[in-house]
Amino acid sequence: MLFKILSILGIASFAFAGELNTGDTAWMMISTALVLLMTPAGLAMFYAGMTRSKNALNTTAMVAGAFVVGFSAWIIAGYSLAFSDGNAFIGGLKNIFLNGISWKDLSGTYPTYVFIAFQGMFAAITVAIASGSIIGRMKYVTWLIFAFIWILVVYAPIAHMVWGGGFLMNKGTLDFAGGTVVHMNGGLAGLVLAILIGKRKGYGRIAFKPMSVMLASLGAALLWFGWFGFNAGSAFGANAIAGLAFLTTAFAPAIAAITWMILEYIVYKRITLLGAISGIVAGLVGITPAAGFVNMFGALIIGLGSSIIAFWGVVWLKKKFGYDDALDAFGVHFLAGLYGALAVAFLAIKDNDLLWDGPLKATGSRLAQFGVQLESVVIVSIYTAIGTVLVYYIASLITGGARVSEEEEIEGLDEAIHGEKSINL
Amino acid sequence: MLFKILSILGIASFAFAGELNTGDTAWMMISTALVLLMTPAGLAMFYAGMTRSKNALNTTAMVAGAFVVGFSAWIIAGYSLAFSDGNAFIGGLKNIFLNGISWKDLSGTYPTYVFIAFQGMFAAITVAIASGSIIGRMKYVTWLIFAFIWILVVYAPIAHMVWGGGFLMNKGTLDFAGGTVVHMNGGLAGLVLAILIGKRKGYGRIAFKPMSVMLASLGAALLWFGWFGFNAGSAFGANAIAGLAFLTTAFAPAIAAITWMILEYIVYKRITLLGAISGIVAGLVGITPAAGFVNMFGALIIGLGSSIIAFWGVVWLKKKFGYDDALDAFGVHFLAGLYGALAVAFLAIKDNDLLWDGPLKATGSRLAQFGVQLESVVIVSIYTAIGTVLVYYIASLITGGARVSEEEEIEGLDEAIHGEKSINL
Amino acid sequence: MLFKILSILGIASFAFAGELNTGDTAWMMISTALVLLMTPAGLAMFYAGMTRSKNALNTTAMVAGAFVVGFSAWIIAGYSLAFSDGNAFIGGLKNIFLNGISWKDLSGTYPTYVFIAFQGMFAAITVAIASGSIIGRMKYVTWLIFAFIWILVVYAPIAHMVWGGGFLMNKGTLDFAGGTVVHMNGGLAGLVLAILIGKRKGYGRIAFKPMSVMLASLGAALLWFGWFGFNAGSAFGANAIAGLAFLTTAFAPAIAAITWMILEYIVYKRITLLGAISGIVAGLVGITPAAGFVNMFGALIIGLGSSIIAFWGVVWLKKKFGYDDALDAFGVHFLAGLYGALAVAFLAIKDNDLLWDGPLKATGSRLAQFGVQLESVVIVSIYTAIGTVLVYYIASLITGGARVSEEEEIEGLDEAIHGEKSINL
Amino acid sequence: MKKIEAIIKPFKLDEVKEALIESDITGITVNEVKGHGRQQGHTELYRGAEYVVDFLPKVKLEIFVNDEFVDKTVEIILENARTGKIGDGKIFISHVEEAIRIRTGERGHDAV
Amino acid sequence: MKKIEAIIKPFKLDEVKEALIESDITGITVNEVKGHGRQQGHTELYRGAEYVVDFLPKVKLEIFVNDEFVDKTVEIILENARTGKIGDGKIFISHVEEAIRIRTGERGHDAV
Amino acid sequence: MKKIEAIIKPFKLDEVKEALIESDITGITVNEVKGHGRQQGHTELYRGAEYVVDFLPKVKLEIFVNDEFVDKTVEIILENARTGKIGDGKIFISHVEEAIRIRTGERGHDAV
Ligand SMILES: Nc1ncnc2c1ncn2[C@@H]1O[C@H](COP(=O)(O)OP(=O)(O)O)[C@@H](O)[C@H]1O
Ligand SMILES: Nc1ncnc2c1ncn2[C@@H]1O[C@H](COP(=O)(O)OP(=O)(O)O)[C@@H](O)[C@H]1O
Ligand SMILES: Nc1ncnc2c1ncn2[C@@H]1O[C@H](COP(=O)(O)OP(=O)(O)O)[C@@H](O)[C@H]1O
Repeated sequence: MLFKILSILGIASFAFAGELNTGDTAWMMISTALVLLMTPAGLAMFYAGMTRSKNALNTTAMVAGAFVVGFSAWIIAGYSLAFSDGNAFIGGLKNIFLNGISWKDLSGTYPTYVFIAFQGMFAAITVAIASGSIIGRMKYVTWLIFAFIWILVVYAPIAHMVWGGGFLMNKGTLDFAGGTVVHMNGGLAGLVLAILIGKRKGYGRIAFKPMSVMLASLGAALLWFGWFGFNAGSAFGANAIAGLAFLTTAFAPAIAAITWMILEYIVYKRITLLGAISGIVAGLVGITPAAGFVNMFGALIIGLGSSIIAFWGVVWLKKKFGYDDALDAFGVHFLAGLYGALAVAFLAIKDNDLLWDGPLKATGSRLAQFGVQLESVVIVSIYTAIGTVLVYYIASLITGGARVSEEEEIEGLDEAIHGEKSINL
Repeated sequence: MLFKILSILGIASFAFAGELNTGDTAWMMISTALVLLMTPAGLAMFYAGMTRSKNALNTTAMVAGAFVVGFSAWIIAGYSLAFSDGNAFIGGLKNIFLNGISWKDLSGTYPTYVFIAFQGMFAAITVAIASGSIIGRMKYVTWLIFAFIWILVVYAPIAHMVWGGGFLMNKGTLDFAGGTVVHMNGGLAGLVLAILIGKRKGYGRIAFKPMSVMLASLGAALLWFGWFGFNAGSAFGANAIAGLAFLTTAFAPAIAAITWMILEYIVYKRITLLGAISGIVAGLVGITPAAGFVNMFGALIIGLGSSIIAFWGVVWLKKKFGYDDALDAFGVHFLAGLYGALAVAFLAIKDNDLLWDGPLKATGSRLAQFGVQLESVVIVSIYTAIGTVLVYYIASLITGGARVSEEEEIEGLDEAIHGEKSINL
Repeated sequence: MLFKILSILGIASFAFAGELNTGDTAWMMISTALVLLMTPAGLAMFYAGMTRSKNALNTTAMVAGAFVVGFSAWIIAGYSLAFSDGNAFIGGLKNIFLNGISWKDLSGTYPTYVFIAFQGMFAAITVAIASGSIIGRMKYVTWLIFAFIWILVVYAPIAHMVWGGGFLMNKGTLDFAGGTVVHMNGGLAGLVLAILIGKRKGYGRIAFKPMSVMLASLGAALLWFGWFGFNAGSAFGANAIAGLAFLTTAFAPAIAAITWMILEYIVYKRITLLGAISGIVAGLVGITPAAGFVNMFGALIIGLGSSIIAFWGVVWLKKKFGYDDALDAFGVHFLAGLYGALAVAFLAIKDNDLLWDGPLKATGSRLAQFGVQLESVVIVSIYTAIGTVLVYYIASLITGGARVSEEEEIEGLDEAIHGEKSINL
Repeated sequence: MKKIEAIIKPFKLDEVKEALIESDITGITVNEVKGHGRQQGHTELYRGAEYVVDFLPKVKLEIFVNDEFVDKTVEIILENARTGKIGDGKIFISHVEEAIRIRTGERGHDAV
Repeated sequence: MKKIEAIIKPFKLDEVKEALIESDITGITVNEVKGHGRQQGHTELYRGAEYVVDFLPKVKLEIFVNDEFVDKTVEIILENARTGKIGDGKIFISHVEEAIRIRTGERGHDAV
Repeated sequence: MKKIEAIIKPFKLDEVKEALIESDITGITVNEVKGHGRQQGHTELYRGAEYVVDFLPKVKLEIFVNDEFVDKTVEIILENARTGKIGDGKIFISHVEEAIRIRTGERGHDAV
């Protein structure tokens, strides 16, 4: 990705390699802070609000715990495994604990330390996303251990392959801000975990009332806010590409929200707030791989499609196959991420100042680009699935099983595991 | 406004027209993100917290829905109607769907796309503000349709007149960040709607207990945070004028909060949290048209006066005339916005590096400036009022009436309309 | 501090003194906004969530009230007393009400007005932190008056001594972003107040159930987000030092959270969400004085140690001495702040581009630096303690006692004092 | 001495309360409950899962009165809680043996 | 006419409810309560202070039935609320003198 | 067998509970209710509208005891719930016909 960044910067900003640009630095720092906000505030409230009140605090703790563990794993070894020199699949160990990197080093026009922090936020949110599929039934310590190992064994190699100089990067995959690396990866890991750990007791029979869709909507709003750092920050500078990514990140989710509301109105004659915010998040996920590549028309199609596919995933697919993807990490993040990652081949503007090296830029062939996109989503999916199974069993082994007891599940994880309640009136 | 921007930038920053400045771009992107945060997070929680719990989720949905619909309308046609070449009243259609605008285009020293997004956030929050007057009794679909049309028919022309090259702009109105365009406009639309749709059942007789003033205060804090983007972002660059607007946006609301607390203490012998945050919001509204024009003394007077007039509007005026301005969109946004828009004529520093072209700059006459300010608030008010009535009847017609049934109102809109609850314990 | 800033900037950015740099300006404005967010949103929710539900709204009001009063006091006279020319202990009066400072003035490479706002946010949060020790029993008006006077009598002189050209600054104390000035100061003021005002009725006997640890965790997340402005903003520019401070502010709290969870697991066989977020906040406090001085190893040790000492303070020390430090302002802010302020002497990287003038930079002696650090924490503590007692009695005198009546305390301050409830279902 | 338990629709509480107080029946204890009866609950949606809410929010009044007040109390409730639609609720009356006012220790008739 | 009060574990509510409705006992009022009995509460932590939660969440059902339904109702509750562990709760039965349906004014047997 | 219903001030709950348990009266069910009586509610403000909160938060204890325990129970409540100020609440006693322990099926005296 570093190469890409440089080439992008060369075009879109006025910075010279090797010199710190204060505007870019300011933008990358605030972007990184925004991405932090997405996890312990945005995702935590979004997820907790959709959980039954007896498990809402545990859900928050799963997300927050995944974040601190995931970010620590990133600094300790994840960054090195993802971004230091290595082979086609994985990076090396030379930057373990950021060894050999100085605070004065630059990544393009801003400090490497900021790049490391920015990427660490991506790693941490990815594993946190996966927690959405398995809330209400997993041991907390198993989850924390899982998160730590998963960052090193699953996330870091994938980040290396797609962004860190690995073979998918060299094939020319277009993934602006992490449709594959973050959303498909996290969403699929969620599904795998949900299948491995089994359904919640009473699933499909009892009404699982969300603690507070209003809280979830606050979470969604914070996610949206943070996503500007996520997507426009992925331009790695305060430049015109960032501006494009910014605008599509505002427009696509708005369209996606409207789409979901219309679908609900058609199917159920009723518009819900949960529907509106599900649409927003689906739109955000869908635009992620495409944010800096498409124009308003592309953003419109991405917004529309992301909502439709996620709606279908949540309403139909999940019912059909009967897995308990509790908060729809798979249904929303994987499916909309997949859609966005594939659609970008057809929707990317043919503008060589925007396009990354790859088939579309080289030959103008959208089909060839689609082939590369397809390859990368397939490879990422296979690797994620296998890796997640492996890490699950390791974490499970260490902690004597991954699932809480039936009593604990019935009492609710908040009180049974943490001895706390989401609200005491 | 583009002309103004350029002249401001020429003085206060070191950018050359036609060149992207990374610092300005970073500031405008984060400002835009901050203004986004104000609506689905800040305003939504501020409003929902003040609503009875049976309607709190619906309130959130009204705000969030207005936002996604409003922003979409902005991209589709609103921007073009406001900012593309047109006549004295309204812009043209040439930039429909951002047609003809490239991601490389600059607006001064930062991407035009960011300018479009920034302005779109203003449009969306304006209609969302209006929702505060009519919560608890409006059909959701009517509201969404209203929001869409209103952006095109009411907001865009007003934005064009005051900021987009229309006749009020050419007269030299001082409106730094939207006292007239946003707050008076939204607040008055709210009042008009409240009168058209009628009072809530039981209004004035039953105690309407706010679901959670604490939540409202979180919303107010998020609003304040976002308002730095709103006001200091309206300097259109990271320059000294932004710095001035920033500081006044911190100081005036602090003074306004203290003022409201003192008023409460005098009148009721009791200080409430709702009072404190009402003061904060009143101060924020009041300083909006003046943020980049006044010094600390001006900010103090604006803070004091905004609170006094809004307190009077909420406590006395509303009772006197008996309209049901549920969350005081009119009482706070219109009145404090009006006060700020008029007071700026007397409080603006006589410093030609700050002042926009107009009577005060040209002749030094505060009275002449006051005349222009008065003219613009009157014209905006008249246009808003007429336009809002019109759009209300159109939306109402399309959806077979604007008001929910009595049963739905009594049950509460959360469950009756959305089938959801704000909190399930 | 102004001297320090200039020397730092000279090294780490490319700005020329006397010229506004847009990137630095953008960064300082957003940093200031972030620090604002920390108080009425972050700290308010963090504190309110840990309070019993009958006092949660009052807690929010204490924090928000302290903020508006504190910031106003800062503009009125605090800034002048802290940063205008004065003697070794306190500044002068020449900048009362910002008299003599123009919006065009620069502080290094960004507007002085932004510097004033940034510092004002620090002042306001400091007094708000202290409120955590005494919630549930103090008269609201007494608190507001206390906050106003305390900013002028206690905070401003300390800020002058350490940052504003006073004698501790000249000795070469290393305090990157306010370990002494903010956290020890606020935390100790809290303890003093808690002792003076006495324990809550039923303390130690009745279970004081936190209203919502989930809300507290949202508050902690907002605090973390804002803290990037607090710490990386204290580099006073978008430069490489800011990048370093940014990364340590992400890493140390993550480690601290894990540490607290492990301690809980060892001691109680149970991990709580409150523990995780207590760790995050302890880590944030601990890294504050050291953020721009240490590398990853230093951040690790600070994270570990901050959690251990705060855990000890909260679990053991408080029980041992029996004071009612309700929300552990002392246990977390003072102790972790103290630890960080002392540890920095041993952990600061020996890199003269980072170090401020002082023994370590001059002679390389960590022990000599430790001596200076020790001296400054002792002097700050003594001054805070004496000043706080004084201001407490003044405020108490004005309002006829500082403590609410027993009935009010039992009923809960939300309803008894404010006539409001944190939640109406 | 009787205990009157009335399960009514929540939004009728204010009217009933005011009517009772006007007739000097001022001792009332109110309980928020959920009720199941003939009235059908509405459906709720949750991410595509539709379910019927079969417990509806109701308010239960408990009023302890001396025997001579029973009829009046019942009448007032009947008048003010009725909407005529299913779900209006019910009143149950049962016998109470003793009443004691905690503040004074008074017992029986005077304590109610 | 009797009033049956059953205090049960919250997570058993759904089963009990469904079983009752299947047997045409459809008039049910539900109350969220806290109970103290032989069952030990769990401990909670709060910043180092450990305390025992001695009131546990319970659900109280109130079912008014005509005499002939008492046995069936009790039986259904017994069957469906039992886990066999301490804290399962209790059923109490008492006499009720009168029932009135607010909507129609019906009294007695028909009103229940 | 009797049912004792005591409506008390919420902040007295802990004292009453502890005193009851010490005297081996351990079966208690607690209900959060709102009460109206002679005690005046405080006023609340809402954006300039002032209104009196006329329902005050109260706690209702329900204790089922065998006849021999009635006096002791009442006494303990009287002692521990009293503040001497208006609003202390009341105790009501009524007859209960049967008690059944769900876990074991025990009935009558032993089940209470
Ligand atoms: N037999 C009963 N026992 C307990 N509660 C009852 C009984 N019958 C009705 N209720 C309560 O009364 C409420 C209203 O009853 P419902 O049958 O819906 O309407 P209606 O009384 O108009 O026929 C129910 O929701 C329930 O709370
Ligand atoms: N005598 C009683 N009076 C009131 N409530 C009781 C009584 N005995 C039990 N309860 C209620 O029943 C619940 C379960 O009782 P408990 O003694 O814990 O278990 P079990 O009924 O299995 O012996 C208690 O939490 C309480 O709410
Ligand atoms: N007759 C009654 N029926 C039902 N509840 C009552 C009755 N009288 C009093 N209460 C309850 O007792 C509470 C206290 O009563 P109140 O009249 O305020 O004080 P006191 O009992 O000291 O005279 C009330 O709030 C209400 O909940």
